[in-house]
Amino acid sequence: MQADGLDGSEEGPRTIASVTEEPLTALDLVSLLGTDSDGAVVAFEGRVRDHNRGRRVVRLHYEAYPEMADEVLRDIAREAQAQYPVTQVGIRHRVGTLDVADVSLVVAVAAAHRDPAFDAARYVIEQLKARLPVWKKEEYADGSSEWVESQPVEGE
Amino acid sequence: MQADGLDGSEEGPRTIASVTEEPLTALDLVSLLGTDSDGAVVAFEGRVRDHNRGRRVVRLHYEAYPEMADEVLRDIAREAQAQYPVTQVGIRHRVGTLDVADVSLVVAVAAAHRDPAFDAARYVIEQLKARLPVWKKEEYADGSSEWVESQPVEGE
Amino acid sequence: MSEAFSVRVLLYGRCREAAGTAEMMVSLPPGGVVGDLVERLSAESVVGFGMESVAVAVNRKLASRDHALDPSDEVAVIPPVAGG
Amino acid sequence: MSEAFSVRVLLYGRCREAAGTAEMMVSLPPGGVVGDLVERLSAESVVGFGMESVAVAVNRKLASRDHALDPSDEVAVIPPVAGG
Repeated sequence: MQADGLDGSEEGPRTIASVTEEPLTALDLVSLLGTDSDGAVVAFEGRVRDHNRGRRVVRLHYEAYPEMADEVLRDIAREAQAQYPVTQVGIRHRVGTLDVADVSLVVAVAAAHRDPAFDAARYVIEQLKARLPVWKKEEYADGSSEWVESQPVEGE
Repeated sequence: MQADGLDGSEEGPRTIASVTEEPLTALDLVSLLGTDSDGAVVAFEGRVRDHNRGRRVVRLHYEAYPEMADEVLRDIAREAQAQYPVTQVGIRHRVGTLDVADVSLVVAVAAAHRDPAFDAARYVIEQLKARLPVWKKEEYADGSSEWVESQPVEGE
Repeated sequence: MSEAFSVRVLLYGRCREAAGTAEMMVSLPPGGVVGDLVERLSAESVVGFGMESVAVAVNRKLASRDHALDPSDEVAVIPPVAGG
Repeated sequence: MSEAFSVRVLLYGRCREAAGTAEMMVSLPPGGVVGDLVERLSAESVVGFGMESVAVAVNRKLASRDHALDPSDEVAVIPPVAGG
């Protein structure tokens, strides 16, 4: 959780994958990724919306099983690197209390060409939504709050 | 070309579209885009690769018809906003001499949900590759150079 | 395990709130498996909202219901996730 | 136009290099259209590499070959583009 989760050399395959309590922006990853042979970097920011399922959201609380989450993020990043012709993948997921418009997730992928960079970024997001041990409690304008549990994890 | 090409209010539809001689990064657009109802921002950086079609590239020269290019970028941004449920679109294309790893293009799209943000970003890139009056000359390691003209523009 | 034993179980999200604690010791019968653990937690209302939607990680990897547990395992209950 | 006239033509990329200038005046016959302009430029080797791959913008909008030109138009030759 504290570690940067960074490995790989500057010009080789690189993976950055971690959950963090620090504020996130896409820049954190975009500026770190890419080799001279990469023509494309795709980045994604997930942000806290002010509404969900018809209710007005004022705040979110993200909770992780951090040791497992870091491993799952690294697994997903490496799967993306194995399945698509991309060079470097970065993923950071924030935990703690987030306000509306705060960034909860950053994914960035560098590749020689743009199509695999887009495909790999979407793969990463879909996989982490299904597998990442992170939980989210929404706090609403009326003072109530609720766990949002969209995705039962598929066991073995 | 000097103008920011920015219009729209903070919370409404916003379009940023211009060619520029200034260095670019995704951050320039990502930090400007997004409303409180947006859960997703997708950003793309096109960067100068050190190789193309088997040759070692050392430098690129981008040339634009700037007045028309700004109009085409604005058209494309508005088409993306009309065709996909996205709120804000930003596009900047650099002109002038670029070194390897320099950013030639930044596209960013904000939306409530990620799928349309990804789709709109790809739409923007595909359209500008087909329509934007920008030309590129590659300079190679052996000292030679060549115009890269991949895409005849479809007239009316 | 040929004797009854206990494992330390980490709880998150809804399960943590239901249990009122982020961590608990759970007693299991000899040869206790993940499925036994889930049933025990269900009986104690920690996963009362639907046992079948809960996964269990053993040493940070998802484990099947018939996975045999050991007192030294790091066990975690994984209710439906909501990352992103 | 019932008389011969000239238009100012902006040149880019390969066309600019072939012409040795970024801008030139091109004379056209009475009623001259975009197609006449392209033929004239081709005869002068400005677009010698392939007339059919060249588009023409009139007042910053793409124009068809039969689009009638006016001396006040801002005309630009658009060789195949390579943005991105």
